[in-house]
Amino acid sequence: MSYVTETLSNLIHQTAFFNLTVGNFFMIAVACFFLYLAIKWDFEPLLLVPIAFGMLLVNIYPDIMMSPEESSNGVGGMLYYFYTLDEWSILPSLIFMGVGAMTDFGPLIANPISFLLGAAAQFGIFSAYLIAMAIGFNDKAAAAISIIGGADGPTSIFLAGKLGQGNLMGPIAVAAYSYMSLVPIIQPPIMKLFTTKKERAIKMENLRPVSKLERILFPIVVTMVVCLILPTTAPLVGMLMLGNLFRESGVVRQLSETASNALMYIVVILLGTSVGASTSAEAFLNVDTLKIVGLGLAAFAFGTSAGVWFGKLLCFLTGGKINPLIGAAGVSAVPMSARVAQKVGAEEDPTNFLLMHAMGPNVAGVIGTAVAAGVFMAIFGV
Amino acid sequence: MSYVTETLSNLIHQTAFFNLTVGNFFMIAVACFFLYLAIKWDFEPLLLVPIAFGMLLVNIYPDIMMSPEESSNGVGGMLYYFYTLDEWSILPSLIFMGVGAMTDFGPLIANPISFLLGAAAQFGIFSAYLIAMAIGFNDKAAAAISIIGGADGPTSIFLAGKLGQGNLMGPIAVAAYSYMSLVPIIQPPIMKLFTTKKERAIKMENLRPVSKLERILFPIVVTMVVCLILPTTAPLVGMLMLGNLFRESGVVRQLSETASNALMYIVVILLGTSVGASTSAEAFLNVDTLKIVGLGLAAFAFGTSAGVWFGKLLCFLTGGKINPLIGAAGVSAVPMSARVAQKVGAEEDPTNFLLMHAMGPNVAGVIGTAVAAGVFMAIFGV
Amino acid sequence: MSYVTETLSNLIHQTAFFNLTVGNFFMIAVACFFLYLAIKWDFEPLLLVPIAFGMLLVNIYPDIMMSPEESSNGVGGMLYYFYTLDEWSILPSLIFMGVGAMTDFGPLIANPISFLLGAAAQFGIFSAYLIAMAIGFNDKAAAAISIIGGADGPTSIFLAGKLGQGNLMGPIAVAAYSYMSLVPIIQPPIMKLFTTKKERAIKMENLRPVSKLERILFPIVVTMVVCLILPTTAPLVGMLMLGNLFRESGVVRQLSETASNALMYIVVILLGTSVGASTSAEAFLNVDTLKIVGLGLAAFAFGTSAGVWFGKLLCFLTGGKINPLIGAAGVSAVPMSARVAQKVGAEEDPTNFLLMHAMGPNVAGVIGTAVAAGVFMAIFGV
Amino acid sequence: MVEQALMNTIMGISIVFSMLALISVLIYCFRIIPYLTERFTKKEPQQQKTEQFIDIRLLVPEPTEDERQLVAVIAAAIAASEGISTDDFIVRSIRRRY
Amino acid sequence: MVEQALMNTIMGISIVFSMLALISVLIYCFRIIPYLTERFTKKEPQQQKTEQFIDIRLLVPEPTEDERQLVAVIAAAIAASEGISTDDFIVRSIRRRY
Amino acid sequence: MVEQALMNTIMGISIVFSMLALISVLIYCFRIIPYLTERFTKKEPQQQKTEQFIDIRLLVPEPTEDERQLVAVIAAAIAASEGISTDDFIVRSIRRRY
Ligand code: NA
Ligand code: NA
Ligand code: NA
Repeated sequence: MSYVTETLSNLIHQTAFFNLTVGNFFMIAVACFFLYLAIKWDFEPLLLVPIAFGMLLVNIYPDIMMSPEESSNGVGGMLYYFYTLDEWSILPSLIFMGVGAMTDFGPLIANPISFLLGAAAQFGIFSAYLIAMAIGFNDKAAAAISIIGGADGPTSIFLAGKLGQGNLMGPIAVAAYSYMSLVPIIQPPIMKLFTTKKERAIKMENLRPVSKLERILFPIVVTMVVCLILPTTAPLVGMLMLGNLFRESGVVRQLSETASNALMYIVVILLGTSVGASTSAEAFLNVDTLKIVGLGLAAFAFGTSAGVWFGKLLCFLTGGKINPLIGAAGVSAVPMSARVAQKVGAEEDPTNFLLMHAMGPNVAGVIGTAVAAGVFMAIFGV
Repeated sequence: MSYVTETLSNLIHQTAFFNLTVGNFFMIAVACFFLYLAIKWDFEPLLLVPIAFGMLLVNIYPDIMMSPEESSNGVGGMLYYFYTLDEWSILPSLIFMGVGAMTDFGPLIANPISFLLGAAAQFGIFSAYLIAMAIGFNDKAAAAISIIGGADGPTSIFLAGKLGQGNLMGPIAVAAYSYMSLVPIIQPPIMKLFTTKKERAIKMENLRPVSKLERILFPIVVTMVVCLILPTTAPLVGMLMLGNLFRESGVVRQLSETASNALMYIVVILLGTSVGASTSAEAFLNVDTLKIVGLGLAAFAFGTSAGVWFGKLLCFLTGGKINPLIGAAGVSAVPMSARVAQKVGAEEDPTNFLLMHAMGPNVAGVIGTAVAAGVFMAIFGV
Repeated sequence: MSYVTETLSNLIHQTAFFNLTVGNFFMIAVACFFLYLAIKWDFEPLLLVPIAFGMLLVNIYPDIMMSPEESSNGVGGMLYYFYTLDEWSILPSLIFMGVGAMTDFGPLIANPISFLLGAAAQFGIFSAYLIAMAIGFNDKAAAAISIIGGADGPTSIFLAGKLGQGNLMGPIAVAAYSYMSLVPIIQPPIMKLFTTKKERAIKMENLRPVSKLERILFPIVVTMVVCLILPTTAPLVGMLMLGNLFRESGVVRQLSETASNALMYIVVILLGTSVGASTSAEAFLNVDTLKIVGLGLAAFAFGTSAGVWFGKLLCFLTGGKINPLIGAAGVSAVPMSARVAQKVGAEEDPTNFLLMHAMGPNVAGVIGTAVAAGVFMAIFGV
Repeated sequence: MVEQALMNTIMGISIVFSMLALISVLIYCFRIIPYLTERFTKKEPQQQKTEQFIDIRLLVPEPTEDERQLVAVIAAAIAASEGISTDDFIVRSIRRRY
Repeated sequence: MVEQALMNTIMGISIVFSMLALISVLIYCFRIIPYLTERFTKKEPQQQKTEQFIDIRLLVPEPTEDERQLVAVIAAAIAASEGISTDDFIVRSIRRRY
Repeated sequence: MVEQALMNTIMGISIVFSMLALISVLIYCFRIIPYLTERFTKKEPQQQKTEQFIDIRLLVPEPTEDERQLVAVIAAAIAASEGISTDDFIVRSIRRRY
């Protein structure tokens, strides 16, 4: 009979109740809350559903992220293997390839001044970096955190991996994707605060048509310029542009289709669950996470402001031909912040269609954030 | 001229005829027989075609499963690398994600008493375990073999991997998938043996409609309950439920589509060929394989019987509202055994539609088998 | 202030301009030229676009191919990991599975004498091998190079990997895919040179219909015969035939669809970029590459000639029932060279439809080249 | 050994039953959800969604020739099925993916 | 060395020819299959399949709104192509995958 | 430390601006492309393509039953949308992939 007693005792002691901390249960609640946000309120569900589920699983069964070295039989946890692909920057780069295959850079090519608006919005990153340093983060951690302000999830994960900030990857990714879905709430008040009614009502000239050849040259030129000056961005920018070349070349429709569909969503599942699984209670529940959440918000706010102000400057320089609202789209979060610009503009004048003009800074912001990440890597000699 | 003689001699000696055993040729014949069953008679072709082809290849060219350590140049055989993903439980878990994305748990939510029928059918597993122990298998081997009775291929492969029974994985997988396709032949006589004409003719009440919110909560609740009590099932049950959440949340249609289509079939190809390749003659042709085949049949028969008898019990307790036939669907083999219940019922009364009622125990059986696997892991402290 | 000076100096020194050689810049130009050929002139764009982009990236940022051992933090370059899958022969084999799932072997089954034409065209491989040896390549290198004449990219990559000729993989792959797209230019003059107007105008009898059972048996029989005699071809020929079995069995449509679509194009992306990335300036810019380019052309020319001459022989033996032009299709490059045969034939007589007859030697050439690769592996005892 | 196996069996089947019974009870409680939902449902009917849809339409600069033909085909088929003219409605957007 | 290469070449091309000739002969024998098949074909014409089809239809609880529209479109197009009314037939199931 | 961070910030934002300004200028020069293209465009309009299309059609031995139906459906819909009879044109090939 003692066998039964002993076995039952073992059974009970292997349940999660005997192995989990209060923090784990709190994180399970957090995961459920994120699922609620993603499913009920459409908060970037493509990423937040897998991330929240990874969060759920790792806090119920921490061994799902165990490395082979820690394990008794030399086999790691399932999500550990997916996570390794994040650290090797394979998954973020492949997502960027899919993004490239889905992105129309036409509006940016038609109006290259948008690049400057995309650059201005990266100011949010650097101001967050400064604050992060001021409140005690070390150099690399501050850089990894501040990139949240770029509103590009894959870039955030890529940089955190490259700078060796794996322990911050969970909070950073969660903050990045959460704020990206909050763009329609965060941006409008800032945009209205810094612009006049008249500025918001400015109508912009139609964009010129962009030829196929220009569309094909664009990804090649951007790859060469960015990667020659900041070579470490080659996996990220290179894959983004390769995806776009698949799209625009018109001769490899199957690759374009695969990169932006089957391959991308497979990668989203692997990346989402594994990044979510990096938010175990001990890695997530500390004051740093709170700071990261605050810094992310600051980065978004500063980025939006800088975009708008630079838009105002361009408006002044061009004699009122640029609507400053499109500057806010420079934080990227494609295509959400472009839609926000459209919406805020249409509130003043429903016949004002800013969307296509805002797409320029919007996609420029993706390149801008990748460049900012490259600058950090270059400064830190990574 | 001696160079030519020597080279030709080498050439002849590297042919399979000089390196294969009689067993290999026998296995090649077995592989062809399984191809015949799969292609001509539709025996679970999605799995048995790749499995049989893996069987064919490994018995012609054993080095296709060679590990890097055994090889001269540090490069393993192609199927060895796929097999590693089985051992890491990545492939079975990803298949379960696809299964989850394809499964409608609505009938189970509408009639949760089906869970008990899904539990009863797992009796087949435990009786096979007992017999396996009695005829000389060790604890873990017996458990890995008995899970065949659960009629869930991925769970069988998952458990064999976790319990370190890689040498039995080939026979177990082949037996599991073969019997799954034999369900329409194995089950009906047993079902008819234990039920009266009157019982089989019982018509069940229509199922209540299930709201979207219930469908969304279901995977989350099941994940939490099962994984908190049996954490080691997290990769399997978690992925099954994540797939179902993709499906039911309605906000990540692309992930649901990818998980149940491109990703799942890629995984099926990798898992099928590599599991098939674990049936080299020396691993497969021994008396253990025969025992496993016998035990699998016993497990299916006992599971079906237990399901039917528990159905009869519920029928009695509910005053004849439950048709005992649906109990047989608890062995899962989704959706085959539910169709068998429908068919056997319709033989008594063609206007009796049991299919939807049988789907409840059917999908409950999937969860039940995963729980049984978790119990074994917990008992053996894996 | 010295911090700024120092950091800026570091920044400037990490740019590609300070790390790249003249060769790298030359290779960047070559990459752009290949992109031009692929996009503007439709030169095998599915492979050459990713290959050229990999070439571009590795010559801008060589660390993208760095192995984990060379790196400071134990993480290799992104494309290094993809390249490993080439070396393990996983990617070429999976592409062959997709090719099998897309290939109709019906014309070959209907007219098995085509096999001999497929064999004759492999003469190009062996003559290139002889020349390569004569101009100073070692045995294995000569074999790896000569296989270009088989006009099957995946086989070339597979053999180069198996023979340990990774340093030649870039030039070989680039030459193979370039010449494959040049088939419509290389072949016609040779075909016309060796045939008379009358021979080219020969009309062939209609092919007999091929039953489903024959189509199903074909991949199984070919796998068994080829792999029993040349076991090392099992990954390549086995996967080719598994893909074809998926297609012809008719019971696993999803696997056939996945193997020839999502999975194949994912693999094409990974293989293309990583093979392209094996063309760093130091690996590519040497006299060997020029020799390889020349040898590849020779191999194509000899293969075409041999095919045509063997066609003439068969024409004579059958009393004029075989049009010698279809012999040229034996170099494979499916389905390009079959179309060339059709076109050259139609030039003499527009009502002459050789395409279906040329498809026989065409797909036989794929098997023939795999056999030739297997013979090399057997001779060298790999 | 077999005795131990017997105990494992008894424990095993008991745990499986208890677990599934527990889940069964929890799921049974789901019945209350439709009632709760009904009581608390006086939300705005997803106005944000519609808005977003319009935006997406604007995002598409101009349909390619392929898409134009597809639109024509679909429009014709819808018209045929609804018994109305193709002038009565517009196919606004064909979304392949999100 | 070159002599050895020459021998390799001769052996190589000979083996390739022999192999493909061998397969060629085997495949040539396939010709007999249609005759054999014809002689032994008196099987029931896949009754099981039809049955399974009906079951699958039953499995689908209710088509979603999207699917209903798709059914209408397809039905209209089929009707148009066959010159019959949409009342003359039903689109029973749209199966995306197996 | 914070001073160094400040310098990093200034350098960082400057480099980002310079980089994007540089690309901006390069892309601005793309404007010249349409003019250059127009001047040099007197090429044959892709004759090779058409030819290839015909070949592909020949490659397909015979449409399966499924495809035949699909062709009928598509033909009917096109006919309806174009206001012409299905006899006026043929659906030559339905290509799923390249
Ligand atoms: Na950005
Ligand atoms: Na089961
Ligand atoms: Na070939």
